[in-house]
Amino acid sequence: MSAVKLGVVITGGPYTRQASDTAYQFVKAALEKGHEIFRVFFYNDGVNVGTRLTVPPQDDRNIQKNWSELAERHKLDLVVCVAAAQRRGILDKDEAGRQGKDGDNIAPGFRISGLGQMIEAGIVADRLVIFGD
Amino acid sequence: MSAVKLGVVITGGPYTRQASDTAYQFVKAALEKGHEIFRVFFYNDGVNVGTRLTVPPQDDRNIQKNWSELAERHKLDLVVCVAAAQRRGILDKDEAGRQGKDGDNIAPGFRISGLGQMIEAGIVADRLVIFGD
Amino acid sequence: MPTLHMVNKSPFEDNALQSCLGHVLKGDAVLLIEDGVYGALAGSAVAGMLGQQNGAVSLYALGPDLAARGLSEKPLLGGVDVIDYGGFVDLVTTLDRSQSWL
Amino acid sequence: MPTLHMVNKSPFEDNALQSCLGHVLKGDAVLLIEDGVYGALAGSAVAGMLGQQNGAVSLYALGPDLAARGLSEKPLLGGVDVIDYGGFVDLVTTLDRSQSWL
Amino acid sequence: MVMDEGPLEGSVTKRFLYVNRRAPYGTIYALESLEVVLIGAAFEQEVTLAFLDDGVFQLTKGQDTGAIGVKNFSPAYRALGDYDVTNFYVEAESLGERGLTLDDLQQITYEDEDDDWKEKPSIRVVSRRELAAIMAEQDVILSF
Amino acid sequence: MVMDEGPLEGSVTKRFLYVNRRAPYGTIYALESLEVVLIGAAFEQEVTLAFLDDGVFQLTKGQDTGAIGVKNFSPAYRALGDYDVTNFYVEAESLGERGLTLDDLQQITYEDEDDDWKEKPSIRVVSRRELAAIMAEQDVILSF
Repeated sequence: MSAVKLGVVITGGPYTRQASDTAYQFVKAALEKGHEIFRVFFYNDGVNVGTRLTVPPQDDRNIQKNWSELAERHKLDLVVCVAAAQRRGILDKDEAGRQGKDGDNIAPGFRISGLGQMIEAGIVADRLVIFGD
Repeated sequence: MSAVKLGVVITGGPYTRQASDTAYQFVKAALEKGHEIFRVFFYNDGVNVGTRLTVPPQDDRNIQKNWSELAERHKLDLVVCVAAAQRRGILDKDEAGRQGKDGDNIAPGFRISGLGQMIEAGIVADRLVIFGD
Repeated sequence: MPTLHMVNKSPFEDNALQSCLGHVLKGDAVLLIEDGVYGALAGSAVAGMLGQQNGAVSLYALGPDLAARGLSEKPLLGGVDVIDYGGFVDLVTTLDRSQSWL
Repeated sequence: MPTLHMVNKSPFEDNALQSCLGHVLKGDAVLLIEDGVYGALAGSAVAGMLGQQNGAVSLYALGPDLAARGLSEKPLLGGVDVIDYGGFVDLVTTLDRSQSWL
Repeated sequence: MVMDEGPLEGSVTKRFLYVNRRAPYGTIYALESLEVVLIGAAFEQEVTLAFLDDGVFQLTKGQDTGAIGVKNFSPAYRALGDYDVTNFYVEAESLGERGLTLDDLQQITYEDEDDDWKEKPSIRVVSRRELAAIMAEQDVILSF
Repeated sequence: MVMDEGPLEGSVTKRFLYVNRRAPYGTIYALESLEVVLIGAAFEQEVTLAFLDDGVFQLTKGQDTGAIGVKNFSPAYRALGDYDVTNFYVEAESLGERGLTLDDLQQITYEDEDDDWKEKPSIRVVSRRELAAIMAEQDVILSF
């Protein structure tokens, strides 16, 4: 089968919903099969995957770290929706400055951008898959 | 009717679920009727009410600020569960230090403590009410 | 020793109301809040569920949630009392315990 | 132009599977993932829903989710194929679109 | 705000369907779906909105959120016509199961530039079977 | 960790019921309910666990979460006896509707100190009507 360009959207909160775990296993399997991951877009509570302040129990998975490392290894584009992130308190240094907040919490390998990035994934990718709540 | 001591538990995430809004209206009404709010305990995604980094749209309510101000006005005890908060990236300065994190995000008027505080509310309060997902 | 049962999910989507009604006892109260208020609509496919309680339990729906959803003018099931947050507080404080069917 | 329908909710709690099955077309595929895999159990009160699809749609359940829930040894509905994440990827890439019934 | 919301240069046109199955206010999904529709409208794709199951409750008229302290976003649906989002398919069976009729919904209209700017209704009530066929014609299906 | 988890001095004893209606892994509620039970056990209250609706799936035997990459917390239910949490009520109708029997569940036991430390089953299957009566006897009902 020829390589397919995939867009992935995650709308379920980490730990609270299985969505980000299922998406992670799906993306790993897709990469192993030689498909291209055009972008992973985090929306709704999915944006909470992108905070570096989580401290999960030591005997459980670290969802943020898993994504950050997978992104590093495969040059994945992990995009956190700015509107959903503002509502939920996920900020990068630039956003924190603009909003007058005294700190940021975005995790390595994630970038904050607009909803247009999800629409673009829908247009450019051959298939878009949503993992949600 | 005589004053009743109430414990309130919030388990739904702010904005994502109506739980924290309903609990807010409920607590305001209870205070107006002269009842005592022994404690408001934030568990599951409810802990996300306690981050000061949210930037909700200007034409919408600010759930964190509403709770912080109500707590200030009525000396409410707002407790965020430490275990649920660690999983979701909600930290105070002490926790951040202990966990080697480079920042914290707890909002004014909230404190982080253990699940025992919810059990205690169940024991001490006359009634315990849960607002959830 | 009546219980206040709170249901906050739409009965068209979720089984919480159905499960709640399977566990209520005579004299209990059922309060519909948030998306749970859709269960109070007359003439819906789930209206029978609450309708068959037949006065054995008291039925309430939170008015602010009905209004938010544009249902203030819609006919509700017979026997459903519409209350505000103050009435909600009264139910919690006067009944013996509250149980949230999440 | 078949569609891959994904259902991740338990059919005992949520109407997603039922709504999905009301909108599938002949030739489509339905994939049960996460808590959706409970819908694949044989002998349950909702088994009839999927059973009556009668071969018009292809039925799949994600094996890792069945195993996590202790259902690997339980009998499944006839016609349900158990697949892994690789098989999931194959369904997404070979069918024309995917629709998540959240 | 990040300023990259504009349409792509020379992009293909795809059919985007937004599937709305959830009630407003109890959860945020109805609002955050609407926010995607508003941003997505700038991309000049073929956009269709489907309202089924509890999603039909998103369109009820007379929503008044003052007492719950949550923003009322229902007026925004009426503004979508200005963004060329004019295809609202509402499932008849979903209305009926909830004891609703078209009269319970907001009037949502658009001005048809191909027909002398006549005002036309954006909402069309379709059967479950018709909606299933509409779903099968899409390139991208977004549901939250 | 914050060190305030100990029992209260001279406190009253109340009947605490944990209502488990959700399946494990798809959402976190089963796990975070169990975490409350574990902490709550230190407070020496009368503790009862109810499993109904999809909550009965929390107790299935043979759970293996390796391939989904999520922690398997099902062994912790078997440890609850050591914390004097020994009253597990499982609703018969909920099992039946899901095509399950008691044989599909883990064996969970405790040693009865009032009966020469005999090993006894913690799980009791009760009818819906019986469970409703148990619910009505509680002081505090926790459900997540």
